[in-house]
Amino acid sequence: MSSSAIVTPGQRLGREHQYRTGPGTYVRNSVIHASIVGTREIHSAAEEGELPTISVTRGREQTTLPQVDSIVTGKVLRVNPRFATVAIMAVGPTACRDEFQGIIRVQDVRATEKDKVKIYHCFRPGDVVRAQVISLGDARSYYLSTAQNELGVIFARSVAGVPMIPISWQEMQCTKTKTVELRKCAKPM
Amino acid sequence: MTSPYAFSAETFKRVQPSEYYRKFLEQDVRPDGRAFSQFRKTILNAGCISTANGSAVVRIGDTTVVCGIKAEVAEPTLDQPAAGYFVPNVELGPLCSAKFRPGPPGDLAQVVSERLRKLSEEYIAFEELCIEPEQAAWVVYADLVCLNHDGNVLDACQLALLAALKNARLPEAQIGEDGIVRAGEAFTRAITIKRPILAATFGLYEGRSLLADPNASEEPLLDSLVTVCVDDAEHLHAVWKSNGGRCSLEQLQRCVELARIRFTELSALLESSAADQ
Amino acid sequence: MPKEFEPSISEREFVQAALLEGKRVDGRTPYDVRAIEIHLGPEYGAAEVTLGKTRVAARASATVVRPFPDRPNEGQFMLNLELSPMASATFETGRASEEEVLVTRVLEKAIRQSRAVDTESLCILAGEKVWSVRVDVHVLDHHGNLIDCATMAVVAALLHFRRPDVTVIGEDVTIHTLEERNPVPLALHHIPICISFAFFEDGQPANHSCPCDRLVMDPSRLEERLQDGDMTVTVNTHRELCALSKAGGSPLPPDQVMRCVQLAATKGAEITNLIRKAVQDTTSRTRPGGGGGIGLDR
Amino acid sequence: MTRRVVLPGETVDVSVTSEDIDATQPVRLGPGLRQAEAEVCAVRGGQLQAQPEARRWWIESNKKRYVPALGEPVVGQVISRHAEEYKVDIGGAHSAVLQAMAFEGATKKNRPNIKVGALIYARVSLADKDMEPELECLNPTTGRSEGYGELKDGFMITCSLGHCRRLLRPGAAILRALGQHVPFELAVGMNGRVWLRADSVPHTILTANAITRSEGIYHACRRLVKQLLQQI
Amino acid sequence: MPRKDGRTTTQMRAMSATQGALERADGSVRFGFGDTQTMCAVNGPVEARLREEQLDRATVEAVYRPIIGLPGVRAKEIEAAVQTVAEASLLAGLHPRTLVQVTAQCMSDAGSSVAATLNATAMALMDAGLPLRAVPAAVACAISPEGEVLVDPTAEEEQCARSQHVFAFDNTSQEMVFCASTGKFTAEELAACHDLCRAGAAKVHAFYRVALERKLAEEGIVA
Amino acid sequence: MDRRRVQGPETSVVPFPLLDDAAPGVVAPPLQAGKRAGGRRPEDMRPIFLRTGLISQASGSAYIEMGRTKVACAVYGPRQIKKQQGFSEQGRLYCEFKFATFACKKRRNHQRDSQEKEFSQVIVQALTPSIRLEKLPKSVVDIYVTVVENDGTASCLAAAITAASTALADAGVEMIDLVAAASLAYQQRRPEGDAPTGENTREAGAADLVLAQMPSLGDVTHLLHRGPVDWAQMSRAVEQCIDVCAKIHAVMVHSLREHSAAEQ
Repeated sequence: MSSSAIVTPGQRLGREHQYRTGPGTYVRNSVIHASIVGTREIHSAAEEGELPTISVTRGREQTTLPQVDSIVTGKVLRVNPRFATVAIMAVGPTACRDEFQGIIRVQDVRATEKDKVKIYHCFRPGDVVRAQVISLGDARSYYLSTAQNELGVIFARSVAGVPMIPISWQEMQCTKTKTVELRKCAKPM
Repeated sequence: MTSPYAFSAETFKRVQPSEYYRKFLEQDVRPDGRAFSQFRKTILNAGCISTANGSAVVRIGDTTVVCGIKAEVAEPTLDQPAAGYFVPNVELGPLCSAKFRPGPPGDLAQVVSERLRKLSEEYIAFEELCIEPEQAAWVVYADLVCLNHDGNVLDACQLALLAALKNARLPEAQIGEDGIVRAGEAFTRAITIKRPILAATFGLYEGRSLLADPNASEEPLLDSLVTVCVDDAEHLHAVWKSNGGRCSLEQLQRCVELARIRFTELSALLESSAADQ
Repeated sequence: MPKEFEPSISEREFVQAALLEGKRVDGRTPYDVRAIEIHLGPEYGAAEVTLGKTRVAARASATVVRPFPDRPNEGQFMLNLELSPMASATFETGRASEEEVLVTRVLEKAIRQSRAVDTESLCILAGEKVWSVRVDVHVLDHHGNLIDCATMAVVAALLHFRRPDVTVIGEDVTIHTLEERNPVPLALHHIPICISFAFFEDGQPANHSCPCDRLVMDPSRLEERLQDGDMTVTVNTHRELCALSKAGGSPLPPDQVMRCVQLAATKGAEITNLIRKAVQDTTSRTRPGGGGGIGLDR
Repeated sequence: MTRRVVLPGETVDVSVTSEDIDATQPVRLGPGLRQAEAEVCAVRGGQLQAQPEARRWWIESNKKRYVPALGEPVVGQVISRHAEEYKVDIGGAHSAVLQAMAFEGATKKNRPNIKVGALIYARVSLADKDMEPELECLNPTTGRSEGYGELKDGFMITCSLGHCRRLLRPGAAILRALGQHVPFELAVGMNGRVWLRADSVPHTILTANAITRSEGIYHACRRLVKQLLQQI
Repeated sequence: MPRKDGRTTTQMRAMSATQGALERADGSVRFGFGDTQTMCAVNGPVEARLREEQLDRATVEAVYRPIIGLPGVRAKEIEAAVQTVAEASLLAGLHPRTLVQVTAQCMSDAGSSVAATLNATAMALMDAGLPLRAVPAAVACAISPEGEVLVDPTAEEEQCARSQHVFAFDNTSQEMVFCASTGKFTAEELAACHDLCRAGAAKVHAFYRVALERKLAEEGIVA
Repeated sequence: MDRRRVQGPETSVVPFPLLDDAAPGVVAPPLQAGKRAGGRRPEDMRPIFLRTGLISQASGSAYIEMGRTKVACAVYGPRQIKKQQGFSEQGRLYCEFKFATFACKKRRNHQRDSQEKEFSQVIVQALTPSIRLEKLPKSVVDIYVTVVENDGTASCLAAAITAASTALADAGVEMIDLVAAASLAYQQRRPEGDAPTGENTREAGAADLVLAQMPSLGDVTHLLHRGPVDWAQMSRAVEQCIDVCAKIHAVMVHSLREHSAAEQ
């Protein structure tokens, strides 16, 4: 990867009518510029007659912010009857350096019987959950939801401190003491 | 029983740090590939800041500390009229790590500063810092700014402090009849160091494995931290053991031996940096 | 840091009902002061006073310093009080709580600004060396009325304190160790004592009868949290009024204020004798105090 | 009945010593003892008590800070009020939640109207280290209030948890001594708070002081009550 | 060479402890070696501020106040020692998202004040009824200029000592949980101090038991 | 009495220079034949060393040396806003600029003084136009700058702006362009590039200029001019700064490419 192919922010990549702009680029008075440091990539358009899209991708993982609809992985910090507080540690595949705070409101835990959800039967502090961002939420936290089958608890320790394995969509079993605990589990991929 | 969900290595390290670390230690290796008793690569260069009387930059692995010495004059205290001052202070600001907040020094910075001050009582010749008993004495301010905190900041600070003191030069000063201290143009006077004292820090993981020079990701997982300070005559000058874990006398003595080996490495580095001035 | 909640309605109503009958919840009458215990020593200037369950320790110490340029032949006297989580879980280290600022201000006015300690006598060599006396106050247990308890502790510490004897020949000064020469007590102009009152409106603002019967001396923690106003009277041994602070709260007719001052004067004299007696019979037994007494160590 | 004083960290042998004890019965560890892998060790300093036949072991010691436990009666103070529930301070690390419906005969329309600052006597219905404690003012099995509910006027005192446990035991010495002289009502919470009410102010003060001062006294309760009677 | 106050080099001063001295604190102890007295108060588990709350354990906040002067950097190092002893003994996992406040106040310093502070901390944690896995005991020693190892040194012995050491030992495994040695000493002297302090710590543990029995008797638990 | 640091004496002073009658007071060497003290022509720029990624703990970092001026800068973020300032669609920049106590001839205080607070504001103002803040809702990007050695206060500010912009790029923050900054001190007759020694170059009548510019787009984001100067000199000085910015921009691009290539 010769360093010359790397572009820096502000560098001209082409004119507006030549490409469509992909991530890592922006347009300013009809000139396409790079907006991050990375390698310039040009993908030919799906059907022809369309312009190829130009984008800049970073070598190192791009510190992404949680956006609406992004799948995040986080650890449950606190649980109270109205919502569970989650520290978002990874957005999609990339782990983020600093934790963002998100909450899973009790009405967003599952899609069915929203009002009969007992949050203590779904999450416990220390569980690792996979959730989806449904809104930017308020100043302090993002609003998350686990209302799909592949969302929910993906790692939890039992009271005895041993990792548990899911045995149904709402039960997990401790491998040592065989006790069953209630969780809103994610369907194993 | 591996959990059915696959994590990327990076996410697994963030979500389950102790699990991630234990998996490495079970194979007697550390995440950054070092052996248990191996210290990180240490780089030292002295005298790189012209505005300071003496300075040094130390890098142990990624941990980077800059030490600057500035000397000023003040009246000695009444109960020690013939002694100068030595004022070491460590800045662990938000620049060097995400876990420090802006504002006055936090707990760790204050503990490191106090330990450096305590050690200095063993190697600084305070009486030589006195210009005129009861009237004027040198105040040697040693300020250490941490640029990158990747664990084990005390070893880096002590090495940077010693290198900066060796590199420091003060002007010749005398006090006139009018009581005003005047200093010569040339910076020629050195600060005498009775004996070089250097620190080596070790961590105990679950009471068993002894790990030298823990970095920032290892420090929170170790249940005891042992720091041993030795001098060139095989004497010990400080042994600190903190964090709640248990440590036997044998493990402590093992740390002392490793600290002695580490001392020879570092003092060689110290000599070479002072030589090429 | 747990917050301290308001007292419950039952407690508030019962305390007011009891006061109407001239009774207080801990069995005292409105003008009873809780039991006072004074422990002194082992070093000079170490005092610990308990007022009921409120417990305050004070420690006097002296160091030789250079005088302020504008007052070359006068020593220095400093007071320091900080509330730690030991006194009550609601206090935080770092930020000074409002109660700490209030108590410190009243203490400063009562002792330092009323010139209780004679700073001229602390001069060793004019312009060169003077004694700097400091009293550190530590609140160990907060059960109400910190001001009175802290003042008693400071006064007891000052009376009990002995500084080393000093001889000055021309320019050079020799400070004698406690074994060589008997240490010298501090010269105090007067002994200030604070007496605090709390008063309660009777809850029916309509018939606003004078709150004379709802006035208590030496309020407990519960009474302090329920009081509608408070007043601290500082008197001394010469039956002089050193300071009086009635900071806000419900208004008080002037004759009430004078009545409180009289009560405070008599009570103050009683407490001063108590402290003096405690100091007399402990100084005979106190050992010179291993170095800590005069705070000369670095 | 082994009666030795144990320090935290020391192991306790709970194995069966004599044959007539049925070894299959599960060992029940009370407060102060905890199972660490194979052996049982003490986590509090105090006196080891046991009923070997019931295989129940525990450590008798005193404490002041309350940690909520299921089913314990507590005296709480309402600190805030929301549509569906009250937030109640019970002296623990977290404030507890009392549902507005958790009263005897409470329906959507007629619910008790409790002001902020009121005292309530309630039973801990949920206690877990990971969750906020929850209270209810009725006995779950019978649905009756059985003394739970709002505590009107009277007075409240705080004392150590051990003292409250002794007051709750039937025939507590101080209560019997008091009963002969003063008619009073009592609601003892396991969280170190005792609500009491007597017919007159002096009697309430007498009861309050008698209970607080009887913390360590067992035999001289009657003498203590007599002393206090003279002081009225 | 006998010491000034007549003790042999391995003799400690008489220990004293009053438990439950403070009303408001959940646990409070005044511990003393001879004239050196330190008071320690423990509150907990209480509510923690959001910033310092940890999801799986109780946060320990240690505060140390010297008897004379404002608490400076020196006090912060003693606070770190108190924090170490608290973390060595507290089962913090049983009270997640709570705070345990440990406040130590030096009442009078006549030598080995840090050891007295650590013992007061351990006893105060026990007095507060918090779940503990051990009760550490701390003993100090100093090496005089002549090379003699003096256990539980007085203030003068500390001032002219060549080196000062404080060790704290666990009551179950007798292993070291805290050590702070400064000054000029050899590895052999360090080992000698370690063993001498461990013997002293056994005496302190025995004292804990006696003090606990006295407290239980006062509270009428021991029938 | 700062109780969170090891205490020295209340007051301490720098000893006066020994005024032996032989050598006159040390005066800045006059301008001989168009050369400056460092042997540089007025329009020359000091050698620049710029390296990114030296601070592993930070999201992005840059270390810059312009002659003897040495500045380290670390960027943390984008991360959650700690202080409750309400919901904001736009991201925020926060900067803390600090001289190390040993960085200047006269020892500086540990606490930040008004000049350092002013410089923090200048850095935020100079960089904000170049950052696409709308891409960072509800987040803040923290920039921490520490001057290790100060060889000309104006040059420190310029170096800090340049380093901060490079560090932001290294952190992967979306921006419309880098920001290069140059500083310049006026001698009585002709403007000289890159203000030389002496941290307070503002002796009587001397003036200096710091200009921050987005080189690719050509827009000037920040211009700080102090001291009285006539208009003609001013416009010439601005052009000179623009040229210097172009050169600095080249160095920035080179180091960003170097580091990100090495990163692969």
